[in-house]
Amino acid sequence: MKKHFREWSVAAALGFILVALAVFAPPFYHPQPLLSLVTYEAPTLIVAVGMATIIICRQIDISVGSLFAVCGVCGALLLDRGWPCLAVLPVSMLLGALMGAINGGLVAGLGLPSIVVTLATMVTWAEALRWLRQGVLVNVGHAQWFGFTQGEGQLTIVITALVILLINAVGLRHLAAGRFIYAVGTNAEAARLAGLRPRLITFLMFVRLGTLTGLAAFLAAVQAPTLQPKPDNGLELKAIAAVVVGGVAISGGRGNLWGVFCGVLLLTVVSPISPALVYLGIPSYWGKAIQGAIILLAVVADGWRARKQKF
Amino acid sequence: MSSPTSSPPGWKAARRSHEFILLAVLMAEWVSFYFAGTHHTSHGTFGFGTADAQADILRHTVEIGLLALVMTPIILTGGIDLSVGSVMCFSEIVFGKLWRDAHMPIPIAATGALLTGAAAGGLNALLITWLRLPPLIVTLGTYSIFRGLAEAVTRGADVFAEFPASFTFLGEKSWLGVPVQVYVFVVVAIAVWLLVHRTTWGRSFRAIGYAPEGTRFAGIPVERRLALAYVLAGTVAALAGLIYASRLNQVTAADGTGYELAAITAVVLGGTSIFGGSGTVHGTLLGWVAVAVLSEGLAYANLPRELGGMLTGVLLILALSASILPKVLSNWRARRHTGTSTSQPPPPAST
Amino acid sequence: MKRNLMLLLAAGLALVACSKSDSNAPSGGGDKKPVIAMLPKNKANAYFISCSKGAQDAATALGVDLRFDGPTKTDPSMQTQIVEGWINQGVDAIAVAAEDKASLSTALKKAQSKGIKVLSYDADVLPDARTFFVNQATPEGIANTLVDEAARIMDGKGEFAIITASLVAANQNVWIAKIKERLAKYPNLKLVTDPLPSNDDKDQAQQQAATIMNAHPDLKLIMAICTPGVPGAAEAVKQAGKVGKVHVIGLGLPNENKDYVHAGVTDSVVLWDTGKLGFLTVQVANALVKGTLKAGDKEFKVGDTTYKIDGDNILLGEPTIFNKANIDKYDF
Amino acid sequence: MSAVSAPLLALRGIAKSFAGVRALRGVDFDLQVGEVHALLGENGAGKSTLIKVVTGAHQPDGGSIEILGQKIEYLSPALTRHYGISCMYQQPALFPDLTVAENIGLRLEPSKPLRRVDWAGRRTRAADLLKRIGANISPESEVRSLSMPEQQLVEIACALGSGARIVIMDEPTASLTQKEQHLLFAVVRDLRKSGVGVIYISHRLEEIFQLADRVTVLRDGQSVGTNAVDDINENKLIQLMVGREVSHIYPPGESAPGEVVLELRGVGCKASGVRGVTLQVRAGEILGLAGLVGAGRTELGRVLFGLTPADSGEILLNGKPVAVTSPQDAVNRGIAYVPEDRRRHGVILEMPIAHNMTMAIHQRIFPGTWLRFGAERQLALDYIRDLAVKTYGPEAPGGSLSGGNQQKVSLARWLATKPKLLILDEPTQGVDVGAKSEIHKIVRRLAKDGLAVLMISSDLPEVLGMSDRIGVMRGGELVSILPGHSDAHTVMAAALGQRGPGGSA
Repeated sequence: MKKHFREWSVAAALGFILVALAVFAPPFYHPQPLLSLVTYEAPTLIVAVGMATIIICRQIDISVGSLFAVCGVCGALLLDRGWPCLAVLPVSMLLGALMGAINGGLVAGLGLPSIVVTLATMVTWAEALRWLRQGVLVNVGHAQWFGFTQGEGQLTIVITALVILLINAVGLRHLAAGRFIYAVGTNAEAARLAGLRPRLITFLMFVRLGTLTGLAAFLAAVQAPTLQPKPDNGLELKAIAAVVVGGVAISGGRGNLWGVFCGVLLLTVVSPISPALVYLGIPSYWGKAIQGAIILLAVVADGWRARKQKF
Repeated sequence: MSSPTSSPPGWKAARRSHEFILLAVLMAEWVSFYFAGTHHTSHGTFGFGTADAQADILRHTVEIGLLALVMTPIILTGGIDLSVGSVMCFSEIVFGKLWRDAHMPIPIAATGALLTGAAAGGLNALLITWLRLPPLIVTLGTYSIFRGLAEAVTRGADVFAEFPASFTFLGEKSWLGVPVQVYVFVVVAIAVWLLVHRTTWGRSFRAIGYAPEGTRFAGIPVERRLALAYVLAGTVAALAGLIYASRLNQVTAADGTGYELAAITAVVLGGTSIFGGSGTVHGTLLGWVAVAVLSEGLAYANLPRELGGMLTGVLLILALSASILPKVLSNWRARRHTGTSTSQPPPPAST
Repeated sequence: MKRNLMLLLAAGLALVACSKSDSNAPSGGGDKKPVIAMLPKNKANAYFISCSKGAQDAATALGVDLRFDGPTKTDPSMQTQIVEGWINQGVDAIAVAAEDKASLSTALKKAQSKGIKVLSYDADVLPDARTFFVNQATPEGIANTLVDEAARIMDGKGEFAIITASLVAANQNVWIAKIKERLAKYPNLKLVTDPLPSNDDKDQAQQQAATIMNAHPDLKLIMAICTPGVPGAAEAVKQAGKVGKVHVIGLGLPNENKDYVHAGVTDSVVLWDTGKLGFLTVQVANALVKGTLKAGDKEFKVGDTTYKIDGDNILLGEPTIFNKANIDKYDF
Repeated sequence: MSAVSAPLLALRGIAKSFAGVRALRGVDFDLQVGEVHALLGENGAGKSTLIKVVTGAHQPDGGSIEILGQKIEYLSPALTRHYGISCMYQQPALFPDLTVAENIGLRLEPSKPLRRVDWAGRRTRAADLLKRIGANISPESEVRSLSMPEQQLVEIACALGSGARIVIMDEPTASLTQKEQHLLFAVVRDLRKSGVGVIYISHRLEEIFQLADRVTVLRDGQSVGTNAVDDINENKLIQLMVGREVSHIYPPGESAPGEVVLELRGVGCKASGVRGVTLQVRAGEILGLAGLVGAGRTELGRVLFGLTPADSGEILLNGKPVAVTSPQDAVNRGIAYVPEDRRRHGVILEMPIAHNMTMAIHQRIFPGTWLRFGAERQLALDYIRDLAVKTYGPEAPGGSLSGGNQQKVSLARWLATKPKLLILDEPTQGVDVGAKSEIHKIVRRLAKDGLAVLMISSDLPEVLGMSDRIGVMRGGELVSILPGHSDAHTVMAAALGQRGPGGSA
């Protein structure tokens, strides 16, 4: 309990809001709008899972928003050509992996700072997408919800996201490979001396985030009959915020995916598009400010605890 | 053993040459756009090569330039400020509110905006120095909260517009053929340059960037120095906001979105190390102009504007790898060199 | 090494630009071919893509050089930036659809002072910043059609909400004013909230629609008065499982809404012929440049079609209502 | 048991250079089964580099490595584990955010990525190992929360649990207290008994005579001799290390102490564990502070410099009570502190020497905060000449200097403040012999000029040779003040808490 204090406090805040909603605004729990909300944010969860491990590995990737848009548009274009979903999915993931590999290559291979590398690739991919597509909507049409009904499609997406979370959370905790990531994040030199290969692991983390982003982009693309190419979707900061709120230390080596899960849920519940605010009588335009306050609160709480521990 | 009389290592020279190369890139951009984007007709000369076009390029990017200027000391200290775009926007909103809804005169409303910016910078500084938190996440938090507040205050929709001419001259008028805001920019640029390169404050920023603990051990008040950098950033962000509001004659809650990254791009392209310590203000200025000319010049040459962003990204990677490459190469060369030297018989070991 | 790399890059850049300049020399050469620049609110918006097709047809027919450029999202500052670029390039005419009239008008006045002909289409700017406004439909016409259609679907009573482009969009604001006037005729129709801005973004419109349905469970209709708003709202209704309970109408392109209309999510969309709007805009711009059209004229002839001029508004004609019965007949 | 003839490890002619500087110039070294082989040498002699070659952290430029007679073409940290080589580094190479059990697990388990982590197994193994070395550390605690000696114990546990045939220990006792040292020695003897070869690096000669079977001395990247411990004595070893017969001569002290500059009355600081220190330092006097690592000497220095302000007692400067709450305060009051960790705290390696030298006197040399490059350069040139800093000029970055010259820069920075009290924390740690004696002369000269000097040092001969009086600390307290001519035994006894003449424990 004490060990995972940080995760528990986020979970407690989430629980508190959910209970408050149950008492004061039971209509929040109407299944359909809730399912829609959760479906809409499921891709964010997948990206946050990848982002969490990147940050645990003491790197950062701010290009995921652009990667997401590029993968989504490419996937949608293929769907529009009539490719089956099962064929498009691997293409989207492969594309994401490739772009992740470029980030990873520059960071791990040349030893460049990840924040600047991903800033550069973010701009490059975003503008390339704008140039080539001019922001024109892509028709996904028949492939919406993979061609299932809406309910089935939404469930598929949510379950996929949860399965990804589960696999990664368990892997990160119970697989040696998962522990290697922590080792590299907390002390890369010690990891090298212990026989691990920090550069390779860092590289693979970027590839992994790219792959997950490709998957998330595909799951987002099939949610509507048309896809709007939006490279400046702010996904990178959304994912980083969820990860930070979820208790992952930006200095690497600390945190787990259950905290990240709570962080994503917490930010989802109070997001501007969530019905929760409306039911609680808060105008939706306060959503972003409340999210900001939660992020800042989490950050300050971390700082406060660290400060107290020092003395 | 390294002999004490060996010539100075190339680090300083290399940095100077980074700026030289950036200047060369800039000249290349400028010359190529001049030839590709200027045309002469019977009515006169039009396009990139006109003074108007040059003035407009400055007008359109002066806000990012201001943010890049004040981002430089922050990055020199090894920090970062993701909140400048949001702070810029929120200060504008405060300005609009004070002027339109509280019926305050423009100078007072503008002062209010500047104070808001300073306070926002102060909040960053407080959290960073007092709680010893990484600037990246502190400013990520303030980034969302100030943007969120801007949206909340305007209900995500309210717009302030139609400011009086006594205010819009700042963004729309020229004096001696140079846009008014450029004068403001030049003053800020000189001030920041002096601060960074000619005062003990600037010296301290570098020291903090290289070794925060070591700087504390030298008796330099690290917290106060950091606070100055962040408060300055907030204040100048508010100033940029005022210029932006004046240029477009409107204020919305979406203003300045993404400006923080544009500013960071200019600084890093200008040769400032993201880890802190080394970098110059004139480098930042060159980085800023190089990006500005690239993104606007393409339109004059009838090339897609998006190409500018792509080339900026590529340029950024090249600039970074260029500073790494010599190190990689020299290591490699050194290894080869000693590789040949070991072919001599090893000195006999005494037993 | 570093030096070589960067110089190489610079040289490459110069080469690209120079070679490009050769191929483009005739267009900027300043011969008799007039250059008409046309600014959409958002060049990615299907509405304006369809406009640009009509405009290109007119440009080809007239032998003028058309530059169609704009932001790829709602961005008034980018609009101003593009117009100022055109002024420096010395184009002959500028036609704009303004996101925000105040900020764009300043730039347009500068254009006028340099002898560039200025007109607006789709969304007007300040009257003294342009010669003519190519008006796709009278505000009354649009407002009355929409309100009457809403009243018909809602049986004359109930709650509804409006999704607009942005709160600064001039044409949308005029329409909203006219919609409110028309509501006097239907006292039982209740507009539950201020118009919700979507920033001409389908996803945001969808979010706004979802939110407003949550906030007002008795909502009967969503009226979207910007083209991305209609499919956005329809998708929100569909996902909320409220098809039939919440109706959707609005200003929308037939192609973007066919599926929703057939699925019964969207009842009807109202629009004019967007291609013709682009076509007429370029025609007017060309006539202004050539001097065949002047302020104060009462009508404007293109081929054998005559357009009425009301003050400084050139009128395109009446809007069409597209519904299940006729939507498949149109392709734009 | 394999044939005794083939040594466990044999290095032949190992060479290694960094950016053109030759750190190793053909070193021969061998290690037998069940042997403790000590490696000795001054700082920079190449010991750590040699170790990193053996652990695969550095690739040698030349020479060959044989393990049990088999030639090894390539080594990497991952491969050394396969060959049964395990290393305890000087700075514990641990993962601070992870638990002790996980740290030990990551070091000892196979590096196959796709296997399940046996958490329970990790815990029991960690608990076993820690118990075997007699360390009282919970396997569940995070390494971050451990003290330095405790972290070193975790390293020892790793070495013990590795089942390695070759165990390397790089200054394992540097941060250990007496009690933990005994634990370590027991482990080393255990290992030797079970046939493991131990390469043991230490500066402390007495340890070598206690533990080692043979000793190899490195000098300037070369091996200058391997001897059985029984065949050699301390003097001979020192001679090998330094290359000549030395009896380090300390500059004579002239006892004419002036007024009391600093007086402490029961000064304490809870945060850093300093308790009730009372002492006086006079102008012109060098007060040496001796004690074991962790006795609270550096902490006392930091209290006086305002880094961790005192929360009890009284500090008097020139007879007036003062509160020193920040380093700025200290500088303004004429207190200077030359810190222990030169590379992190003393000199900013990337900055020019001139900038480093003026860092503490910004207010004085740059009135109105404007930089005056001329004055700065002049000041730097003056100090470069005065202190005989070997460099090509004031614009050379601090990192381009040798350790001793860096220390002089650090000293110059503080002399420039014209302090009344100079606190030196390990002034000659990691400094070569020549520079060391120069620094000693400078310090003596400063004292002669009327400066009050408080010198913290773990180098006992230095404390004895330099000090006018010697303060001994233990457990955060000042336990005794001895006269300058005390002998080593008395000081050590006081530091260890044994009752000795003059000791008041």
